[in-house]
Amino acid sequence: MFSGFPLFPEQASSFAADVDNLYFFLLAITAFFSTLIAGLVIYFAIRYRRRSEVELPEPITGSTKLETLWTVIPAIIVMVIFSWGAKVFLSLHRAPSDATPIYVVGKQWMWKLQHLEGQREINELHVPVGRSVKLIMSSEDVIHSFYIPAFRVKADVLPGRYTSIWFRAIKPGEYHLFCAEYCGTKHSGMIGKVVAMEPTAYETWLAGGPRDQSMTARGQSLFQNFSCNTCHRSDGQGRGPVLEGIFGKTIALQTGQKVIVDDNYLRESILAPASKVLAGYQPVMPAFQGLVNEEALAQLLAYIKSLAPQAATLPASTPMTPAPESERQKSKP
Amino acid sequence: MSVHVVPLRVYFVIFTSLMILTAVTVAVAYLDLGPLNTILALSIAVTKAALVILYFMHVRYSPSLTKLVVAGSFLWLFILLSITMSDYLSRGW
Amino acid sequence: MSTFTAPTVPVETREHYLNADYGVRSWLLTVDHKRIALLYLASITLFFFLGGFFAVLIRLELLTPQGDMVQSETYNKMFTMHGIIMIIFFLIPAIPAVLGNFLVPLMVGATDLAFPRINLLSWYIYILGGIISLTSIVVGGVDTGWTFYTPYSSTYSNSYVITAGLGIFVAGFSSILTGLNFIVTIHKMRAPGLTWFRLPLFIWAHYATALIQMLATPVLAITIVLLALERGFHIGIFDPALGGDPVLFQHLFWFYSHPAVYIMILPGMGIISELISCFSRKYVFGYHFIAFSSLGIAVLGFLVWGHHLFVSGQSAYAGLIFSVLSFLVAIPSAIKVFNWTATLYKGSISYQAPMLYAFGFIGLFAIGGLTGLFLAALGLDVHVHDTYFVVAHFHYIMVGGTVMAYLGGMHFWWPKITGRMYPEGWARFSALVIFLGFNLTFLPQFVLGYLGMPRRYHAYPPEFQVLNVMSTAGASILGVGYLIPMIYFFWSLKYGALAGPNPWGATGLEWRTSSPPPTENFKQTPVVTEEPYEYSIREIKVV
Amino acid sequence: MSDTPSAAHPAHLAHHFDTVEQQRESSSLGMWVFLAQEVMFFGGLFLAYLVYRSSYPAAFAEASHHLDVVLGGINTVILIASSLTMALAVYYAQTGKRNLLVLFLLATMLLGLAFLGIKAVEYHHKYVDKLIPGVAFSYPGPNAQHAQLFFSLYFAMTGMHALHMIIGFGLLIWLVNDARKGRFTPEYHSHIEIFGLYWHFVDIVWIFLFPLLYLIGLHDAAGGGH
Repeated sequence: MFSGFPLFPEQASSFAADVDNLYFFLLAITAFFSTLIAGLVIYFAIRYRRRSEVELPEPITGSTKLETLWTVIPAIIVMVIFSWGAKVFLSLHRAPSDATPIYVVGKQWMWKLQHLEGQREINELHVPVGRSVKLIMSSEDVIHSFYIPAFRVKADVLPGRYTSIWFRAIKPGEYHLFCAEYCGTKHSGMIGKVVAMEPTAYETWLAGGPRDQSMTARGQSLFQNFSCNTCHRSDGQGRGPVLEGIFGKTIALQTGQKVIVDDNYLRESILAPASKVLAGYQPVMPAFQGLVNEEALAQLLAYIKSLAPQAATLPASTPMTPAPESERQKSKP
Repeated sequence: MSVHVVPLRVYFVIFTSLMILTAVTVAVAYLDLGPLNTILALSIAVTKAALVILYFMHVRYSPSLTKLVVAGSFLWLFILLSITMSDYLSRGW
Repeated sequence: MSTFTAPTVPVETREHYLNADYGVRSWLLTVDHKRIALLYLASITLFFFLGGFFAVLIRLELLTPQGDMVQSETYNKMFTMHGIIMIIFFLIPAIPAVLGNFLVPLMVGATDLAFPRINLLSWYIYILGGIISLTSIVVGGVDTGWTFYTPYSSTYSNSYVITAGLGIFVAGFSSILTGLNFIVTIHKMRAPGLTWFRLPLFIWAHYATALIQMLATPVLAITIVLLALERGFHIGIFDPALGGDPVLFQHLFWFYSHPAVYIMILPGMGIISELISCFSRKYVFGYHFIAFSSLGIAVLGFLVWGHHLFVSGQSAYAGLIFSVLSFLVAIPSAIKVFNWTATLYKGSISYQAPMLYAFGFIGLFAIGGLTGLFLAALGLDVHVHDTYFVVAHFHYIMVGGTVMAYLGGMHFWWPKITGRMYPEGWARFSALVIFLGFNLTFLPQFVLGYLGMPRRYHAYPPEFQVLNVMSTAGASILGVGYLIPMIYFFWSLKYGALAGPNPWGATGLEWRTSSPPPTENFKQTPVVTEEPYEYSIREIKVV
Repeated sequence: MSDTPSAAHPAHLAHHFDTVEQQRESSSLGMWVFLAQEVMFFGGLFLAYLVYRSSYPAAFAEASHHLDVVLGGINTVILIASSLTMALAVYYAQTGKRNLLVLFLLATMLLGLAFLGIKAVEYHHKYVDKLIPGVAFSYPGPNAQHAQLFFSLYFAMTGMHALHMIIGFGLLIWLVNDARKGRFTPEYHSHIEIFGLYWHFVDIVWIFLFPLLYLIGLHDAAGGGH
């Protein structure tokens, strides 16, 4: 039991060192001030112990100089800590644009992960070392929280919304994956491991797994099954807006409000389309809430995001290559 | 609350102005003024509430402690609403 | 050093609030704030040991990584019940309802609180809330954690969420009524000459606490109502399927629950100001700064709840705002700790048990407060949120701070409440045991937290076992430490030395009446002429 | 208001207060602090409304067409009238006219009852239109989920307000027969004043509920009603 229990977590992501430096800085401040106060208390307690029952100390009531001292100094210190903490947080908040997206679905008591290339994993995540990875996460039921201590990253996984984190592994190895938000009976069972591999090993692992259709291909077949393409035509004549290249653009809504087309906007426009209708279009699209599960939604998003603006190369007239019949059944939600 | 007895006339004047304001707020609601609708509706509601507080609840004639409690409660309501909205308004950024 | 003569006070008649009336009716229908305080003391202690029992079960469960003592459902119910009972039924009412109820009228020179019948009603509401929560345990327990996050609590949990919620809803009104009583009493019923800046700092702290109780508790009440509507009648306010937002529940919940942690700590700070000043026989250093720090904590405490939501889907921009405000709220607490330490300078310090608890409080609260800075720093909170680091932080504040202050206050005012002295030797011993047991329990949890062990885990990876075993060992020492005062307090009722009106030579109106005080507190309303914490008065007339 | 020349301790002065003045100010401050707590209680509901209306403005405006503006308007008038009768009741308590006090208390009860009656009618309409959120909710418009959210808030807010009206109604019954027994004199009528504050507070809540729930959809559609 006593053999080698760790006292400090591994630093396995680019982000880990920044967090740990801030941690050591705060540890130093805590050590300094608690020893300062404890030391003063003990010293005064001994130095000014009550010698006799009749002794009455001098009537010192305070000194504004000291008060301002220990108001201003803590104020400065906490502001330094705040800005350092904010800097570290903001580097985590915005994922680099070249990060490879992986779609995560939290479900009561397991993690389901989908790589763009089609690889599917349960409670395990294989990531290449040295490349930044962005996790786009949502939950099927309650709130979970995707937490990798060795990478120092954590974000709650909410039902009805996408949240995301990103990281860049720097050290190959296997690291703990925990669910950090209480989610019911087997909350402590909803754990797994994140395997950081050298890029070459990662490629072989990626190729080796069961050959699955890539997410974009699945998304495309779903796009047809739900007959989205009848309204969302790439030539713009359909009743729905053109989806080619729409991801990331800032669009104006009917109410005149400006919105960036991000994962959450696409999700909401699929599940409850009439809430944020694009200017110039009617709220005629049916709500797909309850008709599309989380995996299918992720595949649709992957497909929509893959529609590059130069859609002209794909003449609207040629019909989409119909996916083979067998494929169609499997992907029906 | 004070020993100060408010003359009857004040009550009826306040009552009629409340009625007028109600009519105004309903009438204005039928015009399409975009975001101004909500602002107008709320400011009319705030004036009506102020009239009720100052005259019907005698806060105008009450000690300043009562005024402080009234102001404090609306300030705390504002804290709850405004800081939470800072989260919802900045979700897209 | 001029000389100090302990105030000589003639021994007065034996008629006081305890022997003024006998029988169950005299207790259950009393409107005397002192008797209501004792009713609260009994019920508080019961809930403290019940919550402590669940804590022991949790620590036993965490001895082994596999979590093989109880099933995970039971474990989830155990930590939920530990949370609910300790917070709602012990920490929030403890100091205000027991020591506050007893001392606020005495310290302001009044015969009773402004609304005595509402005070008794507040105890009955507390008991009703307690009974409802106990039934929710007996019939099957609730397994949502004391935070009741939706959608687990509203849709997916199949435990007694609404019963437990109703218990908390009812107990919340008891806290509101106590707060209301204190605000009106402190404003309207101060003795002649007792201006705001002659009030003891105990009163300032309870005034600030009452403000928080009044303005924060109702938001918890409406949150529980909405949760019950959603769970009971499917009127979906937070239901994501309808476009509702579970994060809105968290906003509403923490808008109450963060100020609630200041409801728990502020009264403790009030006690510490009294103890430090009395046992170093000196003015409190920077009286005005401590008084306004209490109010500052109460006000700023309402602006910072979002630091519980840094990783829960709240926008980064709101995270920055809450992080700045959370750092600002740390400053008044720092001012208080520095002022207490400065009060000791050039004092005449004696080491009686209450003072040992005060020393313990300053040390542990300093660590608790400073670890709070880790959690307020955005970048760090991402790593340590919902881990044992957070558990250790709030236990340092709640157990290291509030419980230490509560025990210190109980020892300090025990002679005034019962007219008997507690055994000094045992008291110092138990203070030491509690201090050691506490540190052994919760220091390892900081390390566990940074290692990444999440909260509320029934089973954990084996490499965390050693630290968990140390923590459980500490918890057993702590448990024993809490039992000792329980024993000698009862013992002192019969065998304790008779305590005069002012055994410690303390200042404050409560020491200028007999111990235990008569039902009407003072023979005639005392007139206050001197500044607070004035130790140079020769003789104090019993009023 | 001259202090009663009789015993230094008039009958209605509680033992722990020194003067009648102190007792009345304490009870008034107590009530105002209680109302501050009520403001925060309803504040939670208004927060939910604010958050969801800012997220789904179109759905809320569209769903609010299903509320009957006429009935809402009448209710607003009734409640403001009941505030007037309550204020007059306080006035007549201060000037010691017992039967006018009883009369206006009864008037306030009547208006409160009328308000609750109309509220019941409105709830029935929603029941008939199957707009009660939960299992039996069916909504013709485009985004039914967000509309159900609106109706959840509608029932939560107006339901909590109606509950406070019912509590007020119960207190009024108790006050009326106390007033009939002549318990309230110009020197001691704080019960009436205190209740007046509570009643006006409930009226103020409705003053905000009415525009926020009923009037937000009138401008764009063809007008109120179904």
